[in-house]
Amino acid sequence: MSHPILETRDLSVRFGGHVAVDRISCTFRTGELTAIVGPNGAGKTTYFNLISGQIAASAGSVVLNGRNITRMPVAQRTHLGIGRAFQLTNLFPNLNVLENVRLVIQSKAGRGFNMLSMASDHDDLTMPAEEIVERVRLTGHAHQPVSELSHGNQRKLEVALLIALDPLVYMFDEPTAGMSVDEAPVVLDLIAELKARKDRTILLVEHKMDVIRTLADRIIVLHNGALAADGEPAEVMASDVVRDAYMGRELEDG
Amino acid sequence: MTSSPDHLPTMARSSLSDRLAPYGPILILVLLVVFGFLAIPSMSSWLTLTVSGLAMGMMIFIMASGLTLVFGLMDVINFGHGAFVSVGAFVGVSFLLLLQHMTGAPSLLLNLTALLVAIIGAMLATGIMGWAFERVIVKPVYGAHLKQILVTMGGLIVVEQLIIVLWGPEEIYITRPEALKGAITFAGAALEKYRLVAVGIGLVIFLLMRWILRHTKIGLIVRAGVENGEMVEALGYRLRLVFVGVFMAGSALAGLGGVLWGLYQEVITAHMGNEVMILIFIVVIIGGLGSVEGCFIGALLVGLLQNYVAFLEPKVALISNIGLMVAILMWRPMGMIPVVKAK
Amino acid sequence: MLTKLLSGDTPRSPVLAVLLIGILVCLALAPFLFPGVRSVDTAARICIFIVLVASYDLMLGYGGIVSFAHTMFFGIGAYGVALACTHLGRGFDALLVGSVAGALVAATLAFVIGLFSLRVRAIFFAMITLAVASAVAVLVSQLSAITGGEDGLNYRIPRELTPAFKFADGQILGARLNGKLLNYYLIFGSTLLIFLLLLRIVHSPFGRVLQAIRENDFRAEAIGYRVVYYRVAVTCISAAAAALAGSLYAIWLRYVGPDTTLSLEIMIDVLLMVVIGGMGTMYGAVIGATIFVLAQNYLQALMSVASDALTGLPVLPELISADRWLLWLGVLFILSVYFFPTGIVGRLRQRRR
Amino acid sequence: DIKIAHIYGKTGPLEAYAKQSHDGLMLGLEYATDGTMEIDGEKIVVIEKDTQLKPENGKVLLAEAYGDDEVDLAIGPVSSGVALAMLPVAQEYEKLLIVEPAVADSITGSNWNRYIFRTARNSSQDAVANAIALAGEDVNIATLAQDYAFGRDGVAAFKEALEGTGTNIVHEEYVPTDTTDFTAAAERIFNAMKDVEGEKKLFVIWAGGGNPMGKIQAMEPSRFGVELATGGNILAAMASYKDFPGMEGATYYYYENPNNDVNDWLVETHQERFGSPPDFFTAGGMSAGIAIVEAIKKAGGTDTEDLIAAMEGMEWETPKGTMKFRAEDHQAMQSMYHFKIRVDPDVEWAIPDLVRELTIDDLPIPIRNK
Amino acid sequence: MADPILTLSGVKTNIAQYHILQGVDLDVPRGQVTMLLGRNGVGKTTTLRSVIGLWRAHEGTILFDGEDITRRPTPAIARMGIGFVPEDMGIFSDLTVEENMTLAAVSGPVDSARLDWLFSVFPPLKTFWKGYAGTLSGGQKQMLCIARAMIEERKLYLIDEPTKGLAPAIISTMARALRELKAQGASILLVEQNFAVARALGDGAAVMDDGRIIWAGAMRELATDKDLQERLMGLSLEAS
Ligand SMILES: Nc1ncnc2c1ncn2[C@@H]1O[C@H](COP(=O)(O)OP(=O)(O)OP(=O)(O)O)[C@@H](O)[C@H]1O
Ligand SMILES: Nc1ncnc2c1ncn2[C@@H]1O[C@H](COP(=O)(O)OP(=O)(O)OP(=O)(O)O)[C@@H](O)[C@H]1O
Ligand SMILES: [Mg+2]
Ligand SMILES: [Mg+2]
Repeated sequence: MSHPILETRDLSVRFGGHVAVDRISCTFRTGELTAIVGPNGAGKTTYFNLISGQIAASAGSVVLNGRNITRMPVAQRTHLGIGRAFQLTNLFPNLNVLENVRLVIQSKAGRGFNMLSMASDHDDLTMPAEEIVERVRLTGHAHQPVSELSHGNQRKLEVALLIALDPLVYMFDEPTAGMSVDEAPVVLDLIAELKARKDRTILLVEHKMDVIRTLADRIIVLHNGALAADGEPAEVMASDVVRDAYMGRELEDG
Repeated sequence: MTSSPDHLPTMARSSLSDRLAPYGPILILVLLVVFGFLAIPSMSSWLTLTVSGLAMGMMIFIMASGLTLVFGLMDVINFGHGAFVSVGAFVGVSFLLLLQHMTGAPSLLLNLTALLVAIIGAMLATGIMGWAFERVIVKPVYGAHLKQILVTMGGLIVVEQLIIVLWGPEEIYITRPEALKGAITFAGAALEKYRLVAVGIGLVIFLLMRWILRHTKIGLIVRAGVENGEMVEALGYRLRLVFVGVFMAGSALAGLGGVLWGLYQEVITAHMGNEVMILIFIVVIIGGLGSVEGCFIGALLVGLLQNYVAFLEPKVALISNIGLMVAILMWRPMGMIPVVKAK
Repeated sequence: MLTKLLSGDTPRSPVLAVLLIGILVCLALAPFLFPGVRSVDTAARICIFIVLVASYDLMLGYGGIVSFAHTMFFGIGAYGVALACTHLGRGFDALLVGSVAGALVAATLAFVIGLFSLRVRAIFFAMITLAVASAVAVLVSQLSAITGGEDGLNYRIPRELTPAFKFADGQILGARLNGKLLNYYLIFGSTLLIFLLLLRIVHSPFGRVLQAIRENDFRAEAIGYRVVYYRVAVTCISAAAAALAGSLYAIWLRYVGPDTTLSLEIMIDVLLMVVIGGMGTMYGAVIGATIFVLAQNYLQALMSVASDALTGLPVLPELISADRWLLWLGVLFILSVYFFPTGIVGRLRQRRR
Repeated sequence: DIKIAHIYGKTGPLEAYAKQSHDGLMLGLEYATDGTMEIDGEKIVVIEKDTQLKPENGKVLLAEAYGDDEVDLAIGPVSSGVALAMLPVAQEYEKLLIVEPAVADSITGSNWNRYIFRTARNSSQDAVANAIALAGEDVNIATLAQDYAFGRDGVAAFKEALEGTGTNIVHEEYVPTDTTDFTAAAERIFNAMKDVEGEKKLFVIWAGGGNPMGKIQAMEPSRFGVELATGGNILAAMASYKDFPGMEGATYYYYENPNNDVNDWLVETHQERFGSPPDFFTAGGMSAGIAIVEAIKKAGGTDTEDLIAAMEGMEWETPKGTMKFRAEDHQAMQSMYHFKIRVDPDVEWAIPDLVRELTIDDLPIPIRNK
Repeated sequence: MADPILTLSGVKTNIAQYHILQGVDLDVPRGQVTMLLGRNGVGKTTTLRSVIGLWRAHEGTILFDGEDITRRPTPAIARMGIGFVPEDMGIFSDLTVEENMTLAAVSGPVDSARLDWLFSVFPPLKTFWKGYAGTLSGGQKQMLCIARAMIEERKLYLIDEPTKGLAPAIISTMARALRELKAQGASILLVEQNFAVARALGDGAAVMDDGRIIWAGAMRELATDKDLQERLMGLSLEAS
């Protein structure tokens, strides 16, 4: 594992009196896949929001590549290399699948303010978009508006947008929730592929233990907004915090 | 026993400003009155201006309350609201003209009875009109703001023209019922009698609306229905019925406002409702869409500020309302008491 | 080549294509096809409103920004030309200076308003623009020494653009060959140019971003577009285009006044034109403006014919009397939104699928 | 045929005025031609055009009337803003425009051109007449007007007319045009007047709706000895004057005030046709109609230059007595009526009893088109 | 077995011009938990929505408790005793948790004993009782949505992917809650992607593909027969 790329220092946020993220200090390295677990409402999504900028921190800082980005707007963080897929699907519902992906690639290419050329002339944007749609197996739906996709397929597109953005730091928030058992592997394989590239940092919020077991290099546990554990998967999974606060009893057959 | 993990979120003490925040609007109102007191040299002028400002605010509130109800609960921007104000005024005034023997008599009781009849007539008429309006005009455009603006604008034009067809193009001049003319002088200040009646009616409406919204499910159903109508139906509520009902109530309130406003102006025209719309919108916006309390305080603020400013520096009165709106939106971008918080 | 000119946005419906070509031909040859003061004036107004409506559609239909200040920008352009003509004297330089200054002022003002208030929720932005627009109207009325107040300004434009200038004798197909004709073609040419430019903007990568922002601004930000910048940019462009439309109007009318360029009524007309034509389809502006301006000018005449035919019946003639034309315009308002929820263009294109 | 265009705001907020004006015009033509609607055997044809109160429409409709319909002259419009936009068109086509009933001074003032005549009164005539009606030694006047050019000009003309009459202007109050609550304005006025000695009057110049009179009266100005005063209005509006018995002012027309044959005919015919007495703007319309017929007769045709020559200095009979087009600015000089309000419960409106007819000679109206 | 509480026969549903359901036949037995399984996009959600009347079946009939509800309006269907948990959760984010729950109690005020039971299953609801539903975490929203459907006793619950996004601990308590519901006599039709949950809860199961039910039977049978799983869903579920 190489140098740290992303770091949060005493990062906190309050909503009214409620401290949703409580002084989290943590470092993430390039090539590493960190799974973030914790009970519902522990602050995982909020932690993500703080890193990617959707929410302003009450205290503490976020440092990317040695640069303090705590006060930067979302779009600028995106250009610096923070990419995010959302827990609740969040797409452009009346645009078609391909256009959704194309927009991401156009953003990356920095052509948003190009006003005098025709968008359809930019083949160099369209082709990679088609390729990514293919990779998440949505080619058949490429020209369908997103609002007509089933839930599972919308989840796949959500992931596709992040892949199209190809940031330095990938943040997945429960990417496979609501995906059927035979479709989920498509996404998991993509994540595994990314991990194999070794030049990207991946943060993954997931509730499915089997996924974590196979993918994670490291697990951090959030509880009540605070960092409760951090370490090797096996070690963390066995710890009391996780057992008590998170796993509960195993499901018994009825 | 269940095995749910105990999850107790960490709580921090909320600061003074956090705890004061909900009272902000009221504080502003109080501050404004105090400011008026300090800035206006003559005590009697201050009293006159304050009371009449509050009364003016109350009349604006009555006209605006229907809009904020429909706007906030149903998310319908009704540019045709002004038409209901006009219709209310015309129907109400027609009743009053019929009951001239009662309004002309110098008896407060007879006068108020006539006024009550006029109000009920106007509210019935505008309520029914609201039903038709909802059915024909608004129903197809729920959820589409822009189309609502246009369609209701079209409705406004049609209603105004129908008023002209029915009542003729001339302005109708009227005088207030005999016992409501003139003023009561108190400590050198003149408090118009009519305005005092308006204050009474306004307060009753305010309290009634508050009670209904807080203690019945109607408010919930409508607010939820706007966000996700399918789900409300799937819970078992006949949403359409509730929507129609709320729209009718909003319209009837506009009609009531119209009667009061018409009697205040002492002249009614088909366009009178539309002429107060900008003021009404300002009140609804600064109050926070859909908040009856906000609308109430906002209306009082507008009424007071207008009077103070017009007294102290008439030139500034040209833009005092707009200035107030911009200032409030800078302070709270969603209005003073936003109903819609989450996003 | 043609598709390139249209930025790839072909009508995609035979009926629409016929309509658009029809309108283009009629406008291009209006002075010869319909000679007559009123009809040429109507054609010129259609042109000017096409620009105005298209610029509004850019902001509304593509940017998803509801503004009530569009006529303010329109008015700024108009007053720009009027003031330049009043103070710089009669000449083409005055027209140019006035138009450019108007567009710049409009864009700057849009920039300031946008920067301050595009962060708030859409409906609030709409209300703020409404407030600013009415404040500007008050200002114009108050500064009557400069603006002429409620009475407006009459001024003189270059002689070459007025009926007094005859560049050739005689008539062609009933059209007098005078400066008015030149004036008309100045308007028509500018309209065509600005419209094609707007069409291009809409289909550029920039246009796509606007669409994305309209759909989901939150996500647009998250994939790296600074939403505020784009919104401000589109507001500025749209304001400048509206100001140009205003300048054209001022050149055509040789008069400006608050009712003519600043009133909320025009704002509503513009909204309606956008919606009748079809939001988010530039061609909607053409269709919407044409139909609406025609209705505004000729509905009354049509109704008086109908009403004369019905004399003797009860109530009906009263309802159809030419004086009640507004009533029917209102009904038209409602019906058009009812039956063309996606506008005429949307409807025509849909039928084809 | 003799073609005349009547271009006016038939629809919109001033619809009621428009109708009166048009009825008056038609009655005037009828009266002046003895019911034949012909002048020297030529039929008079009136074309109506609706400006919808929009200046730009006024412009193009007038151009259409001159250019396409080839009318001999045009009349209108109701609103001053529209009139001002139309003036240059008359000059461009070199044809006559008779302005009726728009009142702005600048129509026969700074924006005038030689093709413009006006039968309507101008604001100065209103202001001067009111000044004469209110003036007196030891009279103190406060004014209330709308805060825009029209209101300020009106007050300025009023003040000018009061100069040298010994009347004091104590206070000038201007409020936004759309004001509905007059409490603050009234307080300011009361504060300014309460310590003044002598007769105290508040003169109100107000155009459009939101009439402040009743609202100020409700605040009981009599506490400070202040009386309200204002000019005349249409009958419907005069209903609200019932709260002001004894109020004095000057009006442009009330059907019982003038005493002449034309007016008698008008009142009788109007009652017969419409079941109501003629109103404020009916008289003006009729004056314009008669003026046209007289001018064409005098000029012997409809040539514009002949008409101008005939009309400059022309005197003719109207429901308001003899009017005269002043040669310098083509403004019709005419009588105004000083009134005092009387309330009769059987009449729907308050009656402005005639105190004195202010004739052309009584009214020194400045010439402002130079 | 006794008559089923819900019977779909030959239900075909179109959305716009797409034929989504192509003839669904399905029985939901009384007092049992029936699992509806299948790949993404085969029409599971559409089936549930057709039952509650949010989308209309163009052909076929839907019988609930012996009555034909195919053409009834949604509120009427709901009031016959059906609780519905939609896939997108359908929480009212502008309402507080309390208001969401109050609204869901259609027939009167909230029963406090039942509420306490729900609090014990989903503790965060109690913590955030006065908070706006829109500010809840993803999993908390999911809890609210399920609790909302359970606030009153219903004869049949239609639940679309309830465990999506829930932490394992919550999943197991929720499973308990569903079992308790069943013990109270309710019937449940459950769409589920988490096979462990499906196996633990389901009495019966139906597998969909391409807008049709391609297999229906006892859950136990499906859970133990790997070949069957392979054939129906194209992979072995045991792996997960
Ligand atoms: N509004 C719509 N318009 C057109 N097609 C739609 C619409 N909604 C859903 N579909 C299509 O209907 C099919 C079935 O959708 P449905 O949501 O019922 O699937 P599902 O089985 O619930 O899938 P998932 O497990 O992903 O939720 C899908 O192919 C989807 O693309
Ligand atoms: N905007 C907000 N306002 C108030 N409270 C908030 C807001 N956003 C989040 N919270 C609260 O912060 C806590 C943490 O929420 P968060 O979404 O981060 O949880 P999570 O760990 O992602 O849970 P899950 O696994 O259920 O998605 C929750 O209790 C939630 O109610
Ligand atoms: Mg989360
Ligand atoms: Mg589904």
